[in-house]
Amino acid sequence: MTEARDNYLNDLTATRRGYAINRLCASLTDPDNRRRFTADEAAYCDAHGLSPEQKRAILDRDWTGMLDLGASIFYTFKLAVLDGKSMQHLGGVFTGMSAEEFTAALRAGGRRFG
Amino acid sequence: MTEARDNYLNDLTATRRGYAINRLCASLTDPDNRRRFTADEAAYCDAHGLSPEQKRAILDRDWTGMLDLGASIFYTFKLAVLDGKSMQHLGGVFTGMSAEEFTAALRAGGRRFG
Amino acid sequence: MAEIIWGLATSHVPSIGAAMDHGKTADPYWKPLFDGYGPARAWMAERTPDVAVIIYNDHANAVGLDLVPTFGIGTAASYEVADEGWGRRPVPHVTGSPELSAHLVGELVDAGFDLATFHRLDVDHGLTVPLSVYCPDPGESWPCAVVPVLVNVIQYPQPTAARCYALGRALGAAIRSFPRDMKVAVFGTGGMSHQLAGARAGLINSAFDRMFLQSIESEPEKLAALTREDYIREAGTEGMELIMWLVMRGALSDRIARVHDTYHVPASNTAAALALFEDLGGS
Amino acid sequence: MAEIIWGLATSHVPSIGAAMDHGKTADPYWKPLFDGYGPARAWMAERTPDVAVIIYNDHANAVGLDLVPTFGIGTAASYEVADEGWGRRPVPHVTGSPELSAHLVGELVDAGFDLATFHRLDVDHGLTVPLSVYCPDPGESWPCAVVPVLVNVIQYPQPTAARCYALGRALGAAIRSFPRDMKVAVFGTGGMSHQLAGARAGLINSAFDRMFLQSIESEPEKLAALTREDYIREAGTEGMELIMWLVMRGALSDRIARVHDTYHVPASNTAAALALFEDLGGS
Ligand SMILES: [Fe+3]
Ligand SMILES: [Fe+3]
Repeated sequence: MTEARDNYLNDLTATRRGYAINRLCASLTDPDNRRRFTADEAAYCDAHGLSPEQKRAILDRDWTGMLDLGASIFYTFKLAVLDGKSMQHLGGVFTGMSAEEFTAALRAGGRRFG
Repeated sequence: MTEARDNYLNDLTATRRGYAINRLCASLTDPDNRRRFTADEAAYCDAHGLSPEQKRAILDRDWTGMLDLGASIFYTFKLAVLDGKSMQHLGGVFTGMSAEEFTAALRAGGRRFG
Repeated sequence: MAEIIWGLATSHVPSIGAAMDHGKTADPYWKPLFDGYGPARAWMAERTPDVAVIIYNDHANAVGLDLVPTFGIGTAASYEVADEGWGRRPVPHVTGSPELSAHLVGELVDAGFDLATFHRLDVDHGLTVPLSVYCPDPGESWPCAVVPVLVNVIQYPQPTAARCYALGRALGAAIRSFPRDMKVAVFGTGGMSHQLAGARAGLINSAFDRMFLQSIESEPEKLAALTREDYIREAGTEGMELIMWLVMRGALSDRIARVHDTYHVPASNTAAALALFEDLGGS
Repeated sequence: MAEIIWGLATSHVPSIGAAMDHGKTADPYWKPLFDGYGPARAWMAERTPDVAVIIYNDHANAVGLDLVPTFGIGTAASYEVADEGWGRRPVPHVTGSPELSAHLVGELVDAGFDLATFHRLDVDHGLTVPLSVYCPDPGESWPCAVVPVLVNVIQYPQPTAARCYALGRALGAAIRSFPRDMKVAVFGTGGMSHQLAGARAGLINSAFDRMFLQSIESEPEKLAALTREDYIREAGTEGMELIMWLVMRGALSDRIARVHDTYHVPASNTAAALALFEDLGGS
């Protein structure tokens, strides 16, 4: 899967590129939309105007790929929750660890940089 | 009908009081909503949570009463347009003139104060 | 670096757009107004900008009741023409300049202006009528890209005139610091004196309007010092829109030359004006 | 006149709310964090404000992509609890104070802060978790009314730390000028160091956090001078939320006393802290 950059700055260029994918994830704050998405994910992506790459990233749960396509973690996290995945799971994905390893690193005081 | 105050300042207290009536008028920017409103005005008012006074002002086209209930002219004008009424018609209502008299007053250089 | 080449102040009355859309500009009611636009239009047609930064206000169309920003800026690649309740104006959609928008947001936020950003925005007559005043026959597309800058004038309290002028000063500096060869025009829209609702509906104050038309060139600080109450009393509750001319004026440099102006009463319930300034540079 | 009686800085991590909602506060993972809250909660319970002004950020719930304000303020009589994608938190809805909101908007707009106003706002964990930190068992309703103040921290560029501190100073003055006998508490929420996405996910910088926890009391100007890039580098892309503590600090007077603080790693992916200050008055 895609390798994560150090930081994702959710700037105007990113939010413009990631508009469709963020909008899809935002719609999951509505329980009816959550049911619709689950019933046919691909059709839901098409109805939200996702590009082929964005659609693939959603369907494959390529969490890093979504960020590279301009999505924001605050939006994609709503999709993770729908999948029953935690923020620790995503942290593991971004850093090449399992969710358990990532959780353990946090409990040990967190990851340090610089 | 209701007599107009000199000025209507569309301040936060007014926009909060007039929220439902303004929201109804705002919805008329959608052609489907314009059709729905025209089909059953009273039901449309109820669906938008108007108070009895607000509903009466809408159904009676009490243009000054709407303002007194917190509505803004920019919202209520959308209803006037749906009725085929001009801003000159509304100007006449607020000032106790016919639309023709009001238009003539404007063409004569406008109304003067102070 | 980008360069501001001219600034246009103009009323944005819906019926001015409707007169053009319905071929009524030669009617006796409208002819004096459109004749007044002639010299400015001819001068601008020779000096097409790459981007027009258009300061305007939304009129209960794209900005609702739930969330009303004091200042906003469009950041999209494209803007649709709004349906304001009577169908969309038959004019081209508006092409954005998202790179310039992003640059302006960065500079203005760092300068302490608390802008709201619009990735999606249907532009209403406040923006499209000034485009038509500038360019009556756009054909398939407008001659330039547009960055919309929004000012709340319909919910009280509006930003003060002084704050609008300060925004203009910072906006001008931000435009001039955009690192690309680009010609920019700045539009200030709205006004002149008018009041739509209440017993004072139909108010026209030509003396105030003439003073404003003169002072916007030479004494903008004087206009920036007027209070909200001054504008309401002198220019009417909707004449308040004139604060948007101060954003335009602030963006121009100190050395400007008046190219043309015109003043006409009435356009619907409004005193209508246009004032065009060449920016001679060297802020 | 209204009086600011205390200021609370606190993290607003969703899982802190979830731990309370699901009765897990005595679990080994959570107990140290909640034990740390104890003294502050006891002190605040004796000093119930009439209104809490809560500075927070929305997390892609009430504020979407289309329109992102830099600063906003709730002006409603009531705020619903947001469904953030996993159902609404089982906590009471939030009662507003529209009169105080309208006063603050008037004062702050006149002071040159370009606020967006929210007549409708579903409040997310950024606001409800701090309420739960303050009051773990509200029963049918929260002990005080709330005025939400929103800061954009999730879209770049965020307001600078200096601008947030300036907003806080103006907010404090505006609260104190409200002509009603009213006790007000001010909450600054978010932080401490954390980063959710990217290869630096899981970042914790306890040295920076401890410095910040100390300096927020005695040297807020030093924190206000840090750049956006400083915050990202030291506290992580989401640690940027700490700029909201500066709004709270700015609103307090110069004479404050630290009542209690606590620091704990981790709450989910975050360093969590609380710092409570009594306002001794006389700004
Ligand atoms: Fe207007
Ligand atoms: Fe947060």
